[in-house]
Amino acid sequence: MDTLITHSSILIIAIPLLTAFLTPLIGMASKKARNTLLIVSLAFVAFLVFALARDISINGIHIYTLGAASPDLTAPKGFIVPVRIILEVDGMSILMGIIWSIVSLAAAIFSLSHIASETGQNRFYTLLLLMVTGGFGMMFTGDLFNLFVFLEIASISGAALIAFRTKFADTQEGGFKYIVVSAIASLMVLFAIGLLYAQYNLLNIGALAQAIQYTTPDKIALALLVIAFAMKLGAIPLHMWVPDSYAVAPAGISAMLVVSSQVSMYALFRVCFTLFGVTLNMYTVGWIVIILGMLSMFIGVTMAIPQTDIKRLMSYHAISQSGYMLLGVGVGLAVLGDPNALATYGREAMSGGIFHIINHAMYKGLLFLTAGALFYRVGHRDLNRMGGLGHKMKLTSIFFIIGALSIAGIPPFNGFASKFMIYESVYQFNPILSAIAMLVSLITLASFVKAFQSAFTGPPLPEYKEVKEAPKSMLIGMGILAAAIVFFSVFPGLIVHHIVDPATNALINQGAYVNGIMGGTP
Amino acid sequence: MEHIPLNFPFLAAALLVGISFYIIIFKKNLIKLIMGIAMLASGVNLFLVSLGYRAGGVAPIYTDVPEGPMVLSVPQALTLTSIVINVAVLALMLTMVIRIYRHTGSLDSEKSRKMKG
Amino acid sequence: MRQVIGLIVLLVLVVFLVSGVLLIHPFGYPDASDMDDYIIENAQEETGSNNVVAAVLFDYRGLDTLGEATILFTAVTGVLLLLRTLKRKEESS
Amino acid sequence: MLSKIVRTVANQLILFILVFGLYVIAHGHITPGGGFQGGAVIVSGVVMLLVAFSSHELKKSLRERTLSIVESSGAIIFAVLAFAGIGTVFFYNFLVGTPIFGGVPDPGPGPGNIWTGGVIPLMNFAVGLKVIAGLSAVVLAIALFSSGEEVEE
Repeated sequence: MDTLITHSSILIIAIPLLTAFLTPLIGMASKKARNTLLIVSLAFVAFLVFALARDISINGIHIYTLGAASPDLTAPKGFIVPVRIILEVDGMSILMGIIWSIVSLAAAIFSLSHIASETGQNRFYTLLLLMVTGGFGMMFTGDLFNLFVFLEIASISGAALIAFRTKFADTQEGGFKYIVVSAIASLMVLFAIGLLYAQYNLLNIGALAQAIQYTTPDKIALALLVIAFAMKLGAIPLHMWVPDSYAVAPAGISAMLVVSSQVSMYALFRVCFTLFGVTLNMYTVGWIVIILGMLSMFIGVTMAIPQTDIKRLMSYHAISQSGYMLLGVGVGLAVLGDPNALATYGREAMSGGIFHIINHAMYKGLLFLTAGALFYRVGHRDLNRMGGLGHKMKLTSIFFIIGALSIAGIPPFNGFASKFMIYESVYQFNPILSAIAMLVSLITLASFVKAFQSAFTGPPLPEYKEVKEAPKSMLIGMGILAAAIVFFSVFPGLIVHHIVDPATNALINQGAYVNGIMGGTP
Repeated sequence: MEHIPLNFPFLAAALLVGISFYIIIFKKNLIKLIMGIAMLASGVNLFLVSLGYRAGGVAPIYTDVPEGPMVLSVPQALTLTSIVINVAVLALMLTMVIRIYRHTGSLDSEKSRKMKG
Repeated sequence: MRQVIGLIVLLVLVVFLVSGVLLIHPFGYPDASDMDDYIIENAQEETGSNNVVAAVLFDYRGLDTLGEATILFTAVTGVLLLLRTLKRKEESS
Repeated sequence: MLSKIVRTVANQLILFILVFGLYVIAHGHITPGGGFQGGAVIVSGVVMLLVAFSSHELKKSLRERTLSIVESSGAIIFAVLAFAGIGTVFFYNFLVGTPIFGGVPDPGPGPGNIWTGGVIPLMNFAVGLKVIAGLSAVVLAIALFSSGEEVEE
């Protein structure tokens, strides 16, 4: 068991990768074996993630040096800086890992029957596993260039999966937009890495954070990184691709894309807090993040109201919800240099924002899956042509209600818990921001009530006489996320104490991250 | 600023990136957009590989190497990785454009239904 | 309107990039090279490879190369997925 | 399909391209080159064949299904070689010092020895296999698609 824990961080990346390489071979022989392998490997990865999370909460940051004589030998003997790629997993990384393992498992189970009638399934599952690999790699790596490589893996496989249904033109456009945006963003990241490498001859995040001098090229690199990751996470001025891509992807993939955007947000936080951190006064950067968040929150929700395509509506809400996370963490970033304000409300705001990342991944994933179930049975995504589906699809409508109440922040659901933390703490920072956030929450509720009414309530329509409840594997997929939401709603304190607070501390405490790499050396 | 004359390779890379951003922002044709991204990739690769040069340096390969300092090896490895990544991205983009062309009969980002940006 | 915004964005980016590259070390004289010097000195002994770039690719930064190979695999899978036929073969069961 | 002269010359040239590509792959750890570069050289030969003959002709000898299998195997070999070091650490170069490719060259400039490099030459071969199969499959699929034929499942 100890050996397993020691190697767990690389196993979490390597097992989906190896399974992805095996999938085309096994899929040619037997479909059943392929599906079993897919589910078993994702479940095993989820188990490893939870084991690693427990280990991190006991022993602190997990370090794994690839190719060295022993995993914790970060720098070669008698040498001061790291030479090899190092995986570094702290509280924030493992929080994202937990989200990603749950959502990817649910999405994979959901997809089993969602795409059962389509061709090209072997390649679909291969790409799904590769996307899982890319996401885990981005979370766990402690090396900037490695981050770029995994960012590309996640985006290329995501783009190919968005364009999966090739018979529709809009899927191809959605996939093309996604890959263009990803390619530009990742090349900007690469340029910024070049600027940093030129000055310090380092690629490791921890070592760079220690060496950084805050020169003009550093500021330019920071600007490029912030623009690139804001583009990848779909914050407002750079959001055009989000609804086009999320709406046309197969439902399981939409749910995973939401988390994949959040992983870009994680990379943004990692760069702002850990790489640059206290070395510079983060007030300006914090306000930029807050403004991005406010714009995303407000414009996202106003553009969601007139949508009639159920998945486009949800995509705009996804933009709007990511605004809450940016707001919460942005407030923390703005007061990072001020220990007093940080203690009174900054930490609380960040915890709220980070807790919202978990909640949003769960409920938006669930909502996308219910939309996928509707599409599977009804054959289109137009809300105006739906109606009365609640009579036929009882479980699906219950899942939709859970997700909708949670996204609108109705007590006692988990969306309320995190939003309340944000309102409360942001109010002390700036009351106006808090008021706008509450207003947006109300509009969200109205929008989802409307969507629910037009899809599920009303008399059963004659053209949907043949509609049945969604197939079993889709229900299981939705059930996993719904169970997670209920669990988080019942025990918010538990989650905040054991998962969210360590993540907040990991972001604030830059020294611990640096020490993980440089600690053994004088 | 005293070392500007020596910085021409970096400047060339930055201008190449600038030109490709011009193409990406202003051109409507999807193939031209892809060419812009290919140029952007070349600019970034040029920047990366020129970072590792040492004046009078030789290639970092010990087999029958002439005398002299060796150029930095990590940027070369990074550039190699980045080149392969960009080949992969371009292949996928071109495939999607072929599919879009089959569906809409047009390569103009304004004409095809929702394409913007 | 779009043209003007595009032009402003372009100008800002170009100014960023040009000023960024002019302020780093002069071409041919890297400021710091600790990591690379270590690799050049020890690659032969640690990996047994005369080609230091190959040693970096497959040993010191092996995960990058695995990722790179994975990206190639991803793109090939994606291309074949997108160009696939939508007609099903007769299931032989 | 191009004229008979072109086809005959292409038929002869492909052998030399193959040999050169294999040389670049096999000597990746002592001279410039490696799996990616050598693989690309060989794929350029495949593209030459594609131009000289039509894609339908080429499809008879290079099937996408086969290419897919070869590519997956290359990727698996690479990943397994990385995994094999997990006795110490993932990606540990466990072959240095053993009889298989385990030689360590004398420090400093030297003539180079093919039996060095540990897992590096093996990984080069795996990557070369992958690149050849993968890029050939892409080129072939796009050529076939533009002449109206889709990839089968």
